Amino acid sequence: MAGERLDEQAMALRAVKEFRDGMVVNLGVGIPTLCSLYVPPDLDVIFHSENGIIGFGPVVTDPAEADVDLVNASIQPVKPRPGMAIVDHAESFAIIRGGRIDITVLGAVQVSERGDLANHQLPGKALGSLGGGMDLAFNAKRVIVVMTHTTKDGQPKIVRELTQPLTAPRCVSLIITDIAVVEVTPQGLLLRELVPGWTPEEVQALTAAPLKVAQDLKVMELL
Amino acid sequence: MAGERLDEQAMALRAVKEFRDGMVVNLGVGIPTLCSLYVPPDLDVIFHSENGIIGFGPVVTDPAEADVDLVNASIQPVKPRPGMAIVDHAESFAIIRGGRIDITVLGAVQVSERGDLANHQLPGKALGSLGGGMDLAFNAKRVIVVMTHTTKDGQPKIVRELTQPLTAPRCVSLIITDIAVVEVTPQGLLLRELVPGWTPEEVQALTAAPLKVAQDLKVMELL
Amino acid sequence: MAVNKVVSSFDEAVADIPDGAVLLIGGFGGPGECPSYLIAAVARKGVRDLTIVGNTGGWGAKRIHELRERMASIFPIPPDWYDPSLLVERGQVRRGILAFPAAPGHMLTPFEEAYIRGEVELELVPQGTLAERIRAARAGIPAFYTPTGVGTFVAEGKEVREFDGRLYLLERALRGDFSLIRAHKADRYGNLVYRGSSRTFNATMAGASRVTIAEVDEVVEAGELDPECIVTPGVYVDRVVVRPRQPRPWHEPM
Amino acid sequence: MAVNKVVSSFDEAVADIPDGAVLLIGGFGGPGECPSYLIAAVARKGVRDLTIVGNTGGWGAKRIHELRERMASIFPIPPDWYDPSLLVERGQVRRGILAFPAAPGHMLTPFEEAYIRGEVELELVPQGTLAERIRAARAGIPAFYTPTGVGTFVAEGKEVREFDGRLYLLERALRGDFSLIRAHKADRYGNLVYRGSSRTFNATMAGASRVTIAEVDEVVEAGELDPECIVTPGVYVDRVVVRPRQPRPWHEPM
Repeated sequence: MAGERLDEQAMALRAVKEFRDGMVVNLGVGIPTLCSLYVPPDLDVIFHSENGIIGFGPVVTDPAEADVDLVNASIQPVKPRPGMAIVDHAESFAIIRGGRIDITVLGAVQVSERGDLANHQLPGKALGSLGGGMDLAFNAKRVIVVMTHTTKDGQPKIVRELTQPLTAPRCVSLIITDIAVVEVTPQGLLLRELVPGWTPEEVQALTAAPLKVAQDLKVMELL
Repeated sequence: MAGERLDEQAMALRAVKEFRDGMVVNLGVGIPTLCSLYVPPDLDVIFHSENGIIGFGPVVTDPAEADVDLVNASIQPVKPRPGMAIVDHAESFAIIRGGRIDITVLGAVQVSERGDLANHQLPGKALGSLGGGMDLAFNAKRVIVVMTHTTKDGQPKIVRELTQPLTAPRCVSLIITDIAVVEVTPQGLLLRELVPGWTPEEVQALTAAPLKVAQDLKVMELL
Repeated sequence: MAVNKVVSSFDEAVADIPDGAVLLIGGFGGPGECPSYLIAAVARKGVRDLTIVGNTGGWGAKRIHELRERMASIFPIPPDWYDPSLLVERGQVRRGILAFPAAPGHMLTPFEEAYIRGEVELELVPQGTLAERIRAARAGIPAFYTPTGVGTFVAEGKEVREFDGRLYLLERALRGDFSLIRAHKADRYGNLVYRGSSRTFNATMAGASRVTIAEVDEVVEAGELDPECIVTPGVYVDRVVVRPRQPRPWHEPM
Repeated sequence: MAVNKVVSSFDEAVADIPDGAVLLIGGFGGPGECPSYLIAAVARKGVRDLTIVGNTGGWGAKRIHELRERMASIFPIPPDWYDPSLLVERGQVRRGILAFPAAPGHMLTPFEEAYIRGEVELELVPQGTLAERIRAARAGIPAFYTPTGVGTFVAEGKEVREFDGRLYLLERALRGDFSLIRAHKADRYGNLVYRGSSRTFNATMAGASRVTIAEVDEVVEAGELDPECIVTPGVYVDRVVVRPRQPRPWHEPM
């Protein structure tokens, strides 16, 4: 019997462990936006959001602090932070396209073993929404995907070939799921970390592409 | 014996008569910069300069008012004016290229009968300086040239074909000189105004392209 | 005579928008950024066959109402938030050039519903490409190359070209007939400042259309806006119109 | 650990500029806009074969001295105005990509003199094209089309293409190895504000090179700069260095 699955907060916490001082980080809609809540106070990360706020603070949890004119790209109110700057949408994407984003954390519908990303159209919907995800996936220095390992009906989301529309080819470098951390390498997928209680075989069984197991395979630490 | 020639101030005064309320006007280096001094107080002209100052006031004449950080494109200190805005160089030329300049007043080395402009390289010099003149000549709604009618050694500057390097083809619509005002029309050059004391024949003699005389030929008024 | 771009009503501000116009509509998708009263005035005018350009096609009256109720305690949403869905729901829109037409999750926006019914066409554009195409229109740049979209559906029918070993798509400037934008303060020259995250596409779209109309909270005297802090110089703005002091709620946008 | 981009000396700020580097040098040509101490530090370092990109190649020590004397009563020119001509006069420059290399009138700039002697190459660029090529580098746009220059010497060797009935030139992004810029105030994140007409090419060049170094009048605490008024966000800036309180005059730039 496999271990428990991480909740969204725990996945966000794990993603935050990739952040370093001075990094410019963009958080996608959904689980990734939770990351802003879990940055330790001594870690000086500059959050960038598509709507042009650079260096903002965490998502507001006290309604008295909410300002309709200070929201992140998920349209959640955020706190200002010393050193924050505001730019327009064209400049915001000049920053993205110009290669200034060190890490973007994105959700995904599917990721292929080569790091191809599908994240702009939900299965069964007539229309997708690109938002800023395509620009981020093409241009960020490092793309980290945070997602559940399988769909709600148990289908693997890590696959050999995408069956959902391609958002950006060969862009994902790290996949953080609710059961494992998988790195995309030129030699294929590398299983780097397991959520406590899970075995490599159990993770492989829920993954539709072959996983190599890292020599230094670890149990995921969140703190 | 022909009349007297206008001085630089008078030519600038004549150019100002083309300005209307609300127009965005860019003044080139040299005589054109003088225009900012002669705008009547009730005429609401927005001066744009290449270095990104929009809506500035006249050139400073009292040294106590000079600010090294508020200069026009001729690097003369100018006065601030209510409604002034500052942009960077790329945005300043977005304004030019985007077609927002109603009138640009430029100096010239030569103008052809088709309105071709040569103004970036002095005869005899190894190098020219384009500055913002080429962008202005290509993109302003209306290009007015202010120049002496002839070179220092008496050669016509209005010609059939340019002999000096082309800055922008078919762009000049009005030529204000120290002896006449000449319009560039699809049918050729039209002599519109004479400086007092000059005859059409005298102006033609100093012009190396045929002039038609306007039916409503006027004597130039400066006030 | 002194320049004064302030017009006295929203109806006057949009009076010359014809059927078939291409409207660049500012905002990002949040409640604070939308040129709500300009949109309502276009709805009131009833022009049809519009092309709307912007991030979203709007969330829909129902969804906005729902959000307002649900969020009331944590994020007060203004009662006068009307978004482009007002035009979609009234059948005034023929085409969208949008980055975010589909709602996240399985509910449907009015634009999605209209698309499924075959009533609207969509050009789905990456948000950065959308912003840059609009900026290009403002800047007199007819076309440019961008890496975003190479090898995806976005590249279909577009020129792909290599520069320094990387592939790029040719993208065209996106110029509107009218830009409808929201700003915080203006002066009579049309100089604009925004507030926080409401700058977004509003500032990008200023000057990217034949006519730019700004809906603002307040008009101040010329000279009150710090020249160093003006975001949109007045040369890009044709008309300014002031929002009502008392919000008019959603159920009576007319 | 808190981000802090402030470095303690001009020499440290330019320490990794190698021979052959492409330098985008801010300013327009006036006495208030030049990253004077950064230029002096590059002169001190003695690196050679530089490509300088900017509006002018500088006026020359003699001409600046002359201007300072002549203008003293009407326009006080700071004693610490060093411009790119400092590098040209010392033979450190191999190439200029400039809009205004030649002095107006019949005097010669050091760049013109070096050109006549065959010591420097020149790419003469319209000022707006220069600004847009630099902005394109910052914005990750490898190339774009502009109307300026069609049918002139500027078009030589360039693709000409028609869009909507008008002809345009293809122009390439102009990315530097180092941007040397001047600003008014900075914070430790590298956020910058400028002062008046000194914004010009300085703000355009921020972020358009692999490394951007800003010479500023003052560093303030994070949070002191109004987020609405920051012109260059710190993401574009790598190093900040503060100008001396007491100007060092031209005859001792070292």
